[in-house]
Order: sequence, then C-alpha cells, then structure tokens
Amino acid sequence: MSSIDLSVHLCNIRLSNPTILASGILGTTRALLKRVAESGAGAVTTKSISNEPREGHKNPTVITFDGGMLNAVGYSNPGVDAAAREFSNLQVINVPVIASVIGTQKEDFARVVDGLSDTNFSAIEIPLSCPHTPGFGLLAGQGTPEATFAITSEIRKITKLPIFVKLSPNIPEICTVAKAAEDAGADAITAVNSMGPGMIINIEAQKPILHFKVGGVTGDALRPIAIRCVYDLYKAVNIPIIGVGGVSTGRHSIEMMMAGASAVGIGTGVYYRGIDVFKKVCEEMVQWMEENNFDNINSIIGIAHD
Amino acid sequence: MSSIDLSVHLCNIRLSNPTILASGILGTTRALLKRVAESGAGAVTTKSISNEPREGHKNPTVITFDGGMLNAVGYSNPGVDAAAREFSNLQVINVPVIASVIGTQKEDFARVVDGLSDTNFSAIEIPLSCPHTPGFGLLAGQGTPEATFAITSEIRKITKLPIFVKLSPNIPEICTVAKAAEDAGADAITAVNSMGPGMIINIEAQKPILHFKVGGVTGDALRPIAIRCVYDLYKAVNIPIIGVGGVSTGRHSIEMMMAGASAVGIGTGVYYRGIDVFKKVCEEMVQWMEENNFDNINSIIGIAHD
Amino acid sequence: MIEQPRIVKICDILEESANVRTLFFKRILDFMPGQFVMVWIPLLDEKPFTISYMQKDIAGISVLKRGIFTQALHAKKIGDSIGIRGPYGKGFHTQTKLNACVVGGGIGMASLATLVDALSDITIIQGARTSSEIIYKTRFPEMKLCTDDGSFGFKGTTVDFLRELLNTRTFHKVYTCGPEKMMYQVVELCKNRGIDCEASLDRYMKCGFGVCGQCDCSGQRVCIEGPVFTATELSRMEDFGRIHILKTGERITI
Amino acid sequence: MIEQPRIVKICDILEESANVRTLFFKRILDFMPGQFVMVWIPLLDEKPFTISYMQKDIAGISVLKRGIFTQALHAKKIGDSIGIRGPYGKGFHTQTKLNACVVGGGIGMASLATLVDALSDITIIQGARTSSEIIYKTRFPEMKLCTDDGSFGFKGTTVDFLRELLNTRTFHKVYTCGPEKMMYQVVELCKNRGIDCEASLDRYMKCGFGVCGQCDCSGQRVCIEGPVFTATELSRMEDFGRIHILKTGERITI
Ligand SMILES: Cc1cc2nc3c(=O)[nH]c(=O)nc-3n(C[C@H](O)[C@H](O)[C@H](O)COP(=O)(O)OP(=O)(O)OC[C@H]3O[C@@H](n4cnc5c(N)ncnc54)[C@H](O)[C@@H]3O)c2cc1C
Ligand SMILES: Cc1cc2nc3c(=O)[nH]c(=O)nc-3n(C[C@H](O)[C@H](O)[C@H](O)COP(=O)(O)OP(=O)(O)OC[C@H]3O[C@@H](n4cnc5c(N)ncnc54)[C@H](O)[C@@H]3O)c2cc1C
Ligand SMILES: Cc1cc2nc3c(=O)[nH]c(=O)nc-3n(C[C@H](O)[C@H](O)[C@H](O)COP(=O)(O)O)c2cc1C
Ligand SMILES: Cc1cc2nc3c(=O)[nH]c(=O)nc-3n(C[C@H](O)[C@H](O)[C@H](O)COP(=O)(O)O)c2cc1C
Ligand code: FES
Ligand code: FES
Repeated sequence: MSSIDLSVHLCNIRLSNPTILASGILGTTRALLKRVAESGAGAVTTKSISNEPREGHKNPTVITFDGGMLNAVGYSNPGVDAAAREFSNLQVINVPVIASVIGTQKEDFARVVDGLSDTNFSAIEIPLSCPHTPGFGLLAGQGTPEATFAITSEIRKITKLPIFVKLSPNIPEICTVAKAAEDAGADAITAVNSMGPGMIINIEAQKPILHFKVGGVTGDALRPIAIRCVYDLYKAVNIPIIGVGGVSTGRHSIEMMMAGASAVGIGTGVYYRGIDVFKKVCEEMVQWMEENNFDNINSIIGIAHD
Repeated sequence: MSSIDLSVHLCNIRLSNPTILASGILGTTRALLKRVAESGAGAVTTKSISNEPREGHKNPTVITFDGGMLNAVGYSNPGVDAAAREFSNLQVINVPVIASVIGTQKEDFARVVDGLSDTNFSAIEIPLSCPHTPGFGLLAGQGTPEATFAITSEIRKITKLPIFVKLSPNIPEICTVAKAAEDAGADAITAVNSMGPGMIINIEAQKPILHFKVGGVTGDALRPIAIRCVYDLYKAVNIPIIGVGGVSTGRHSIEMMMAGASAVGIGTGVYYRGIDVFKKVCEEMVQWMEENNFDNINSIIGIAHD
Repeated sequence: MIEQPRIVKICDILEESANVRTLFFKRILDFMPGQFVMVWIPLLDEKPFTISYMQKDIAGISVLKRGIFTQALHAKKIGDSIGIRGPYGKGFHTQTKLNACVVGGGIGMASLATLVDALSDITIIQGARTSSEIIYKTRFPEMKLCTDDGSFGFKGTTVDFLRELLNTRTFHKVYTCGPEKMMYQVVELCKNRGIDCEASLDRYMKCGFGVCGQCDCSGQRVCIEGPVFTATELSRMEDFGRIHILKTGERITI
Repeated sequence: MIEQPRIVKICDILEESANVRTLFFKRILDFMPGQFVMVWIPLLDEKPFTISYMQKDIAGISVLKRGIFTQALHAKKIGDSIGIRGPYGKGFHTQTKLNACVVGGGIGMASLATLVDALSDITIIQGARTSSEIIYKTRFPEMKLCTDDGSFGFKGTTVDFLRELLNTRTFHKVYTCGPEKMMYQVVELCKNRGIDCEASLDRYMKCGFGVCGQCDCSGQRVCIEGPVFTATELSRMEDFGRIHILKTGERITI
C-alpha cells in the first residue's frame, strides 16, 4: 500500500479516512455497524432513533431504478430505550459512531439525546430533512431556518457532543437553513438527505410500488444535486460539511471533497458496490491521488472553488 | 400495425399521439421541428423565445452523467422578431407547434406573445421554472404562486391560444403554484422543467464542467420526481397535465399517463434513443396496450390513483 | 439490476395441506435452491418467500397461512396477479453426487424442496405438528415423516428422528430449514457427529438486497450473506437460535 | 455513454504554419476520419475540432488562431492540460482501393488529413490565401498547392485547380472541407462531372451530441448526421452554401 494518509479531522474527531456510513443504511444494530467499520468506513452512523419505537412504513420500502434508489422506510427503529441498550458497549467498534436522532418536536429530539447520554457516541446527527415520513423532517416543517435554529439550540443545551445538522436538497434556501444551524451551535452540516420525494408506478399493477407511494431518491440521480449543495454550502458556512449523495467510487468521493466536503457519507453505494464500498472508495482515492500527485487529502477540500 | 389509436386531445388540440417534443431540445429552427414531427412526435415545442436575442451561456452547456443530463444552455435564442420569421409558415409541419415564451417581467412575456401573433402556433407554453438562467424562472422568483398568477393573467389578456404553464419540480408547493396558474386562466400545466440545479466537477481540472457551473438535471434521474409531481398535480388541478421528465420508453410514457398526464413531453430521450424516440415510444405503447388489453389510451390517464 | 417487482399471473394453485397452498406463475428464474423472492400484493405489503417449485418456465411458492399477507395470498385465484422481485440471497451448496439429508420443519420444507429436486442420493425428513399439516406428500413419496402428535409417521421431532437415524448411518451433508430452535438442534447434532450442515434462516426482511439492515443476524445480512449459512458461519453468529429482530429493530428472544 | 470532457496532457506541439499549431495528446480514440472532438478549456469555453493526427496512442488537433478560444489553445505549452470529449459525428466514407481526391481550403485541410493517411491512391489539393498559411507541407509532400496570391504553387482557388485537373483525369470520389462557398463550388463541379463527392460542414456547436439544435443545417444536425454529408444529402439541404446560424440561433447569409 501507498504512504498516502487519508485521515481527516471532523470537529476534533479523527477519522482514519473520510468515508462515513450514512444513516439508515445497515445502521440498525451494533453488529452491523461493527461489520461496516471492518469493511473500511472511517465512521458509521446509526439508523435514525426516535423517542418511541416505530414500525415504519409497510413494504415495499426500498426499490431501485436506473438512476438510483427510492426509499420510504419510515424511520423504523426500536425507540431510544432499546437503542441505548443496542448501542451500549460501542467500544467494540474501532471507528467513531454517530447517533442519528429524530423527533417530531424539539423536546422529542432532546429526550432522545438525553436517553443516549450513557452511550459512547462520538457525535449526534439530526436529520431535519426526510421527505417521506409524516411528523418528521420536511413533512413537519423542520426544514425551515426557524425550526432548524430552534431544534439545534435545544439539543445544544444538553450535549457537549458535536452536532451535525442534516439538510434536504429539496430546499432552494439550503444555505439559509445551514446558517441557522451554524448560528444555533451546530458543529457540522451533513448535506444531503434523500431528494424528492419521487414515485415509481408499476404499470401492470397500475399502482405506485412503494407502500407509502412516494419515497426519497438517492444514489447516482442525487449526486449532481448533492455536489451543488455542498459547493454552495462551502461558501455559506464556516463549519465543516459532510457530503452525502450518490457517492460510490473514489472519483465521486474526491469530487464531493473538491466541492467542499471534509468527509463523505455513503448509503446507496452499499447497494451499487457491496458492503466493502468503503474500502474500495478509499483505495480508489489513494490511487487517484498517487496518479495526480496529491499527498494530502485535506488539500483537496474545496479546491474546485475559484 | 395495430388498430390501437393513440390520439389524445389537449385543450381542444388533437394530437395523433401523446408524445411532445419538450422545449429546448432541437426546437431551434422550423426545419428541425419539421424533422421531429416526421420522426413521430404528436406535437413539438420551440426552444424558449425571449424578447431580445440571447447568446446563452458559454460551453460546456450540456453534459451527461450516469443518471441523466445536466444543462445550462441559458436560453439562447434569436429574440422574438427573428423567431417570428423563423417560425412563420408553420403549415409545413403536420403536427401542432407550441411556442415556448420567456421573459424577465410579465410585460416581457406579453411582448413576445404579441410578437408571435401572426404565426400559426397552436399554444403558448410559459416556463416559470428554469433553475439556471439569471433573470428568468426560479432565479427571478417566477416560481411563486403570486408571480405565476400575475404572469399567466397578463398573457391570458392578450391571447386566445391555450396557455401551458410549465412548473419546476424543485418547489415543494408545486400544487399551490399550479392552482394559481389555473386560477389565472392557464389551460394546462406542463410538469416538469429540469431539476436542481446540479453540478458536476471534473476532478482532474478541479473545476465544474458547465461554464455556468450549475445546470438543470433531466433524464432518468428526474423521472421519479416528475411522476410524483404529476401524480400530485392530477389531484390538485382540473386542467390537463403534460408530463415531462425522463421519458424515453413506452413504459415510461404509460407510467407518466397513469400518474395523470394527458400528454408526455420528451427531451433527454432524444439523446438516449435518437431523434425517432417518438416513434419508438409510440410503438412500445401500442405493443404494451395490446399485451395488456387496453384499446383506448385515454383510459389509462390517472389510472394509478385510488 | 433494477429491484422492482414484476407482475406475474397465477397460472395454477395446488393445495399442499390444510393451511399451505402453492401458487404457480410463469417466470424463468435464474435461481439456486434456498434463494427467495419478494412477493408483492399492491397496496398491501411485500414479503419473502422461497421458490419451492421450478419447472421449465413455471415457478411456484408454497405459502403457509399465518397473518394478513399470507391470508391474502391464499385468497388469490388463478388469473390473479402478484409482483415478484429477486431471486435474492445465497442458496444451498449442492454436491449432487454425495449422499445428503434434508430436515424440514413446517413450511421450512418449502426451502428444501428444489434442493431435493436437484440431489440424487437424498434422505428427506419432514416434521409437522400434525398429519394434516404435512406438505409435498405425493411430491416426495419417499419422505420420512414426523408429527409432534404422532398422527402420522414417527411421533416426535425431526431432531429426535435424525438422532436415531444417525445411530445407524451417516450423511455427507445435512440441510435444514424450519423453526430456528429446531435448526439450532440439528446443527448442534451434526457438529457432534462431525457432519457438514447448512441451515436456512428466517428474519424479518424489508429491502431484500442488503441496504436496510433489517435482517441482521449478528452482523450478517440474512438477505445477502444468507438465508443459507454453513455450520461454521452459524457458530460465529451469537444470535442464531436465540434472538430475532422485530420490524421496529427491537431484539427479542426467540 | 457519458458525455463529459476527459483531461489530457499536451505531450507535443507542432507549428504547422504561421497561424496553425497542432497540439498532440495521449489518447486512443476510436475514430473515423472527419469526426470531431469537443475541446474544453476550463472556465473559458468548449469548441469543436477535427482530429488531424491519429498515430497509435497519440492524437492531434490542428488549430487555426482566430478568436479568444483558439488563441488560448495556441498559448498552451507542453505539459498543459485540455479536456476532450467525443469523437462525435459521422466521418467520411472511405473506399481504400479507389482513387480519390481531397480538396482542402485553409484549416479545412485538418479534417482531411487522417483521411489522406487512410487512403492509398489519393490526390491532395490544398488552397491557402498565401504561402505562409499552407499546412502539412512536409507531412504530404505530394500535395498540389494553390494560393490566392500566387505566392506558392498554382495561383487561384482550389476550385479552379480541380476544374483544370478534371479536364485531363477523373476520380472515383472527391472529399472536401474548407470555406462553405468553396465546398459548394466543389460539390457543384463534381455533380456536373458525375463524380461522387462528400463535404464536411462547419456549424456553431454546443452539445455535439444531437440535443441542443444549435448546429442545424436544413433539419440535419451537423454534429450527428454530419459533419460529413454526401452530395446527395447536400442537394436536399437548402442552407448549404447559403445560411449559417449564429450562437443566438439567428440565421445569417454566408
Ligand atoms: C428467506 C425467507 C423465506 C421464506 N419462505 C417462505 C415460504 O416459502 N413460505 C412461507 O409460507 N413463508 C415463508 N417465509 C415466511 C413468510 O415471509 C412469512 O410467513 C410471511 O411474511 C407472513 O406474513 P403474514 O402477514 O401472513 O403474517 P404476520 O402475522 O405479519 O407474521 C407472521 C410471521 O411472519 C414473519 N414475517 C412477517 N413479515 C415478514 C417479512 N417481511 N420478512 C420476514 N418475515 C416476516 C413475522 O416475523 C412473524 O413471525 C419466508 C421468510 C424468509 C425470511
Ligand atoms: C466539426 C468542426 C470541426 C472543426 N475543426 C477545426 C479544426 O480542426 N481546427 C480549427 O482550427 N478549427 C476547427 N473548427 C472551427 C473551430 O471550432 C473554431 O475555429 C473555433 O471555435 C473558433 O473559436 P474562437 O474563440 O477562437 O473564435 P471566435 O472568434 O469565437 O469564432 C471564430 C469563428 O469560429 C466559429 N465558432 C466559434 N465557436 C464555435 C463553436 N462552438 N462551434 C463551431 N464554430 C464555432 C464562429 O462561428 C466563427 O465563425 C471546427 C468546427 C467544426 C464545426
Ligand atoms: C434505505 C435508506 C434509508 C435511509 N434512512 C435514513 C434515516 O433513517 N435517516 C437519515 O438521516 N437518512 C436516511 N437515509 C438517507 C441517507 O442517509 C443519505 O442521506 C441518502 O441516502 C443519500 O446518500 P446516498 O446517495 O449515498 O444513498 C436513508 C437512505 C436510504 C437509501
Ligand atoms: C438541453 C436542454 C435544454 C432545455 N431548454 C429548455 C428551454 O429552453 N425551455 C424550457 O422550458 N425547458 C427547457 N429544458 C427542459 C425540458 O423542456 C424538459 O422540461 C426537461 O428536460 C425534462 O424532460 P426530459 O427529462 O425528457 O429531458 C431543456 C432541457 C434540456 C436537456
Ligand atoms: S432485508 Fe434489507 S438488508 Fe436484508
Ligand atoms: S451541437 Fe447540439 S445538436 Fe448539434
């Protein structure tokens, strides 16, 4: 292997490489998080955790199409108490673990963060941006600057952990929302959540395929949108950005970082290239850096800006 | 050939089949519109026409990626006077021709419509939704319900031709905007324009590829979003919908109509399948209808709704 | 590589037992015994089922009536449609020439059926609670049958039967599918006798293609790395025989 | 099928004449003589150029200095980078065994150069305004040269030269690229003499792959159906020899 070091720092958390398992993909159990860490991820994120247990939407919840993936899982999770048990003993995972926390009210978010206070999470991520779950994210108006400020402030009060605010690509004023998060004390922006929602109809059945009818679009289709969001955010905020959306190769990851991301989330890439997509992406990044005479991954962050 | 009749009526305009050339693809000259008509389109739309001539953005203006296409052409057009000359004598085209009209102010739209009054256009389409041209569409605030109402009303005053209002998929409140258009006297909704904008960075050059840096995303990536928009709009408005976004096969076209479209625009499909994509889509629709025992194309419109 | 259900028409229905029916449909599946498909009923739900028959261009799924979804499948008539996507997962490793034994419990027998079709020197053990729940009786007439209540064949569990059988003979391989407690015992038994063993696990599934994380069993995705696991793999999976995961993600003791 | 520029490094530069330089770069192009690539200078613009050299894994474009973009290309040094996408369009139809003639005017000669490389029995006519603007003099020493000012070779146009030549001999095919008025005359001349002819057209281009409609010539997309057209095709294209289309889409008389 080469001498190129892929390690990055994200809000004082050291990642051995910039790839992060995005929330909602495989992050249901500690065992799976551990497996993903062993597959090369620099950090891993849990599936989003709410205060009460949630069954989520009925199946089909995840399908793919020629441009990517469509999902409406509906935030199924066992609730914070069971999650706190499941994600106790995180020491067995040798990379930082990020807790994704959701709520319908700002107090709700706070309760979940509080319920996780005995665990060893390295950061809290709050997605205010799901396009397909009633009561949460965009469907609950959490994507406005005001709501983002209020929720982030509430969580800021009760935790010293870094807070990552995860934004939607659907909102034209994404930079304003990001600034509101920054003002409220967020430590990083995660950009972006799934877009849309979208719908796919099975024409023989004459019905939408997803049980919830619509779902968030991710994967290749999302990448140019995510890159643009990260590019715009890089100019708008001073806190680091975790770029998420359609990354499945080393080239994609480098593109995301050149747009301004300090680290890169991977979700649908697990489908495109398998659970070791993290290792593959890192190897490809190293190879590209060698071929193009880069020796420090940090030097490419934001380099596409004039 | 089969006996299945694909003809539809759109605001009293008879189309021999529901496929329409979308605006901005090949619609620069009468000769190309004629060629597309001869390639099987049921109707054709011109490239958008503004009052003054426009050079548009510099190249690269159109690129593709694995999920579709990215463009920032920037509304290049010779202005209404030259356009009125170019699109005189439309009788040589044996399908209805739709004029796409743009403006920065509502008076501007009116001037263009007025300037085209001696031509033989069958309808006026007004895109209030371009995501990547300063002074127009979303970048000029034309995507709000208020602006949509004002612009549509202004044009309603001066023309008897059917008015199609073309909307953006980026606006969460697309149905509200559509209703504003309907209230102002629009005869149909065209849904949707390109989404985003998105950005693609060439990592060796370390720069965005499009000269305007960002551009609208179209093609496969857009399809699920467009289908969802049409599905939602079908419930929200009573005027017909022209579904546009990612259609390149007969199955896509049927999906769009099942979601609620009365006719189907095709743009990026010309790239995916060639200029005779219209003929191919129609043949595939007929074949599917035969196999699935449909004999009337109108009976599938909106059939995916409960 | 597009994971969407495709609609198929049910072209035949076979009553397999009091509460199991096989639905047949025309579809050529490039399929390994033990793999599964996701079956969709529009507007209702989508659930995993093993392909239990594969004959030329006709495939079949055998459905045990349990809750809402399987009741709805039982209500389907010839000519009705369902959606199918897949096949998914890893099937059984077959070595056609060696002698083997399949041990099926209840509807688990469905996963083993196409394996039986593929093997030549095979002993089939099926366990059911009672006589009326036995399936594939005419399909596999040579089957050794066990019922809990003794209403047919051997009275007792398949594990008891297998244990006795192994006193007089051995197999190169044992394949099992059924209630997890049963499979756990079969695997343990085989380990003790030094017999190679594979078991097909059952976990709640959503995506079926390895992204949602719902089907976790000790870090293994049952939909991708399974549903069939070897005894060696199973011995590293703490949850095997002990823990299932509910739709919410909560762990429950079996 | 991804239409994006790929960055190549300029590995050699050749001065072809006072105002034409060839930039060489490593890239294997699956390429037909007459096709073109889109050349990108990041942050500046992207424009069409013919591949004028193709040797093993090295390709070259010959650039006439005209406006901002071609000046910027001329300013490039060995080791600098440019973006390339393509090749695009339809090239010349070659029948290697038959005798043929190419008629190049100015930088149009670049489009014909790889065609000359591919043909064996070939007469080459190049026209330039003046001696210092002649290109490929050492590359094609057998070339017949014409200059408007008579500073080298035949004094007069290539059309005059070809007309005289056709008095004494004939060709199976004539290929031409250059100013459109010149090509128009060549095509007319060949038609009168019953000689097959192909011409490579020049139109303002944006996408290069057939969607933007910028490069229209009487309903033909020069980037897809062209840039090379046969005389039969050209005779159905009213705009040939008459009308160009500006970047705005406005028609102007040539
Ligand atoms: C790989 C695999 C292959 C299977 N093959 C067959 C088969 O060939 N024949 C057959 O009858 N059954 C099979 N099953 C089980 C079948 O999926 C359930 O019986 C069915 O989902 C029950 O649905 P229901 O609504 O009728 O019952 P419910 O009342 O909803 O549930 C009854 C039981 O089925 C389980 N179940 C429900 N939904 C799912 C789901 N989405 N994924 C997994 N388990 C679920 C529940 O955990 C519960 O234990 C298989 C399961 C798996 C994982
Ligand atoms: C198929 C094709 C192949 C070509 N091959 C060559 C070649 O091998 N060598 C060469 O030197 N030139 C070639 N050209 C012409 C070349 O593209 C122009 O010379 C170049 O774009 C001029 O750019 P500029 O900024 O230097 O000049 P400008 O001052 O911008 O323009 C000078 C002239 O070039 C034309 N032009 C400008 N931009 C474009 C464009 N995007 N597409 C088409 N024409 C344009 C203008 O119409 C004008 O007539 C080719 C053109 C076409 C269509
Ligand atoms: C199946 C699936 C489930 C997801 N669940 C969540 C979730 O629970 N919380 C969340 O913040 N994002 C969720 N997301 C969004 C991802 O974290 C990520 O933002 C998005 O998928 C874009 O990245 P990608 O293109 O790499 O997948 C989910 C995405 C998918 C595909
Ligand atoms: C190259 C290109 C140029 C376009 N120009 C215009 C335009 O001038 N006016 C307009 O209303 N829409 C324009 N569009 C949007 C299309 O009309 C259409 O709404 C969009 O491409 C989605 O359809 P598709 O996925 O079939 O391409 C353009 C799209 C492309 C790809
Ligand atoms: S069912 Fe989704 S990962 Fe297995
Ligand atoms: S350059 Fe766009 S169609 Fe030819």
